[in-house]
Amino acid sequence: MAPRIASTATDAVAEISDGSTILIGGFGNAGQPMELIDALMECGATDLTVVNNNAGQADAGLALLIKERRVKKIICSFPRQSDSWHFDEAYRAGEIELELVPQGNLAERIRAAGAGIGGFFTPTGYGTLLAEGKETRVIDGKGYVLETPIHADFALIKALKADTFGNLVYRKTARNFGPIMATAAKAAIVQVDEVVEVGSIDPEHVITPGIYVDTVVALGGGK
Amino acid sequence: MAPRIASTATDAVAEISDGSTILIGGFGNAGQPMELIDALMECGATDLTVVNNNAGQADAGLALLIKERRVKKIICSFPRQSDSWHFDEAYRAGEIELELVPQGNLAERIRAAGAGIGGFFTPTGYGTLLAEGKETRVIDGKGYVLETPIHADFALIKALKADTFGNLVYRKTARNFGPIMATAAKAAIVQVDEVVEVGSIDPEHVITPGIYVDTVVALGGGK
Amino acid sequence: MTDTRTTEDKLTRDDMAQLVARDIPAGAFVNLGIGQPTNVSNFLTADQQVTLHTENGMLGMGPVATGEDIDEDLINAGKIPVTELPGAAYFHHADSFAMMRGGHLDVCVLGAFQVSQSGDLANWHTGAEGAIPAVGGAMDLAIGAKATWVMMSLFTKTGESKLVETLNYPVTGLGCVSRIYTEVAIFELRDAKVFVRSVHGISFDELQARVPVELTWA
Amino acid sequence: MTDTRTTEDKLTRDDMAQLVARDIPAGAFVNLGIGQPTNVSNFLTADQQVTLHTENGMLGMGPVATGEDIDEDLINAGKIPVTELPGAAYFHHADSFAMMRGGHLDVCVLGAFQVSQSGDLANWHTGAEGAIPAVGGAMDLAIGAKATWVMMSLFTKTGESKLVETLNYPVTGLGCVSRIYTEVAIFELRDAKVFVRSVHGISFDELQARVPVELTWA
Repeated sequence: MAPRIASTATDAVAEISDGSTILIGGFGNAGQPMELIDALMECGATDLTVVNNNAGQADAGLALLIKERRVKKIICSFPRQSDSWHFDEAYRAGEIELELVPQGNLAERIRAAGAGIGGFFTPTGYGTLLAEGKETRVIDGKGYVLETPIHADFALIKALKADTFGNLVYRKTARNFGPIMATAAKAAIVQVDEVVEVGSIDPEHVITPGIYVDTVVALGGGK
Repeated sequence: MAPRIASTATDAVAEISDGSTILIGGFGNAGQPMELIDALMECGATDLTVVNNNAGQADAGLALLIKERRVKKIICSFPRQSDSWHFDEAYRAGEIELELVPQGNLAERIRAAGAGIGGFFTPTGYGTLLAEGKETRVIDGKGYVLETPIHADFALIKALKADTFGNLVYRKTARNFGPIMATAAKAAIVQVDEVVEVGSIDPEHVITPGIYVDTVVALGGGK
Repeated sequence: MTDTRTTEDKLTRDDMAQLVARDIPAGAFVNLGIGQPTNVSNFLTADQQVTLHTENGMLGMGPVATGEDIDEDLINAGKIPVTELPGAAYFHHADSFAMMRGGHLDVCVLGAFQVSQSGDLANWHTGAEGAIPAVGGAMDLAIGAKATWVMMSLFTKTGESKLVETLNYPVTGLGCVSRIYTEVAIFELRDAKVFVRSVHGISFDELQARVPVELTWA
Repeated sequence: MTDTRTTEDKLTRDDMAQLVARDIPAGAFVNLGIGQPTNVSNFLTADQQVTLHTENGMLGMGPVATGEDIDEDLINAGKIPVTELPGAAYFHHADSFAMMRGGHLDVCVLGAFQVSQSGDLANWHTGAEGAIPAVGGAMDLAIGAKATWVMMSLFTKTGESKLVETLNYPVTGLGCVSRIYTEVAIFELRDAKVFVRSVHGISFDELQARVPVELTWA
């Protein structure tokens, strides 16, 4: 199914409801779907589980969702930053649940969800606090931890361009979590700089095939 | 390390020795590294374990290696074809070991090797003959089989172009197993139509980064 | 041919392909197995905007290539040269099977040796003594898509039903088939029952007499 | 500065970075952790043809970007704008960490709170009461590369050795460190022993007196 082309970011996130699990792309500002996050803020959905590499910074985007206690749980690799004060406060108040995951396991768990893998043995985290309570196994003399897929209801991601079939290309390190998050959500909502005609992205260069994309909104900008 | 640029296919496979495990790319003729397989035939290495989607066809390439009893074991998804007579004969004579793997599990096991994953639970094959003797598990009501990575000594693959750093691009469905096989072998040997200067492949379009490529040989041809 | 619930004539192979094509939802992502299912593509209309997947690494597969369009780097899972449609995408084998296994395809259409009343599928191996087994993508296809439909003749050459209580061929995938198109009837498997959607050249009662599972007229 | 085995002065941070840079084999693929290790890139020579990996999805990372070269879509793992060198490649996060976890990088250089004599690394969490934990890519980096080297000051502010018998901070990775660069000594961990490759501003005997693990002059 060709994706829905939403007219605004608000329209794009309109179906997100309370209690949803949402994958949010981006690493630092690169690939962060700022406008979609702002629209999520406006739309009022609460009781959310959010998966992102970080836990929000300063007074914008994800940090505001956390400030407003709209996020009940965050799954991330690096919540603590110099300007993650809203997360810090919510966490210390016991008002947000944190599932801390090594970054590569986070990425692989998201990929596993998209790929229909039920679980996988990873060496990362073996013997550490983050493996506590998890199944472990020594394979060929090396220790591994069993990690499980992270499925989600929605993914909010940013790409450079989409064609009208939803095929995506990204830009430089802004690619980061986008391609795997698109595969792991029931519905991937993508903000792009522009939507182009089908046929204008070389099939060899497509990074996310349109099958993974449900909603696209063009927000201009970009280089 | 920038890859070695071999002058001939024979030169490219010179380090392959008896007893090696070799991943061979291709699906049908697309992406099949014919010249490298012919060179492997010439180089004399025997007692090989070969991983390929098929088990050779007619009187060429992999089929000849099997005919000459140079392959002690084959790991593949589809050995039986109308023209796989050399495999059929070796198999019925008990002179080749067959490990039959569903195609997607084969691909995922190769990827797992390259990605440092110790094993993964896949739903494919659950409840079938091909899961016999394997660990199974029901996760969220669905049955899964534990599959293990397939590591190899060498990969023989075909790409369209390499730059002098070994970055590869492929062509259409000839991409198939190449990108994952390159990651799963200690040494990936790649035949390409042409070797181009560094900088002439857009970093956004690289499919196999040069880190995975050990030897490149340019054989011309192509479109 | 029209989709009446009872016809005097059996369905031809083209009739079956046409019915399958008509049942595929608009905009669906579909994998058509090797053999009879491939024929379904001939009956898909442009309006349906169906995108075809081939497990050797492509979405947006076009018709079989002929003449100068034949390109050995562009083939389908049956190793037949095909073409590329606008909006196509290429990807490697692990990504392609992740797409299937991850449940992203809407429909997969396959041939079968047998289907059980609970939707177990047998289509990869006869289990015959001395047969060389080959599985290819059969097991991945069977369990990967949101819906797996089977096209097969309902009866063997010796008249046995291929819709069975329990498989006596080796399993390809358990509980995966939701619909079966045959020359004499179309079946839907849901709610632990076998519904008959239509009969062709046979009455419901005759059909029930020849098929060893309880049928329900849908 | 030259790589003599004994110097009167301690190594400066730049000295350490220069020594690490010099030890990186020509043609290596390298990940430099956030903080002190990043400085190593300033001492890599063009002749070395070292390719830098950043775990947020790039090989062929160039120097920090300044002025008009700053591009918010092109950053390193420390979220600092960087540049792209010819021959670079971009990939997504799962592919990037697969590259690390799969053992494809030759060297990873990290900071540390502590390293044990068996190469266990602690660098992600102080374990302090009330501290908010954050791990990022630390655990992936620690165990992923073919060789993991640490750069750290050998002693805490209160004079305790950070090279220890067993960690008393939470583990990042077990048995992963093979070399430690400090301001007073360079250590190599192999064959279940701790070898001292060089000493700086300290004698071997003094060093042994202050470090609670058995040292061997290499």
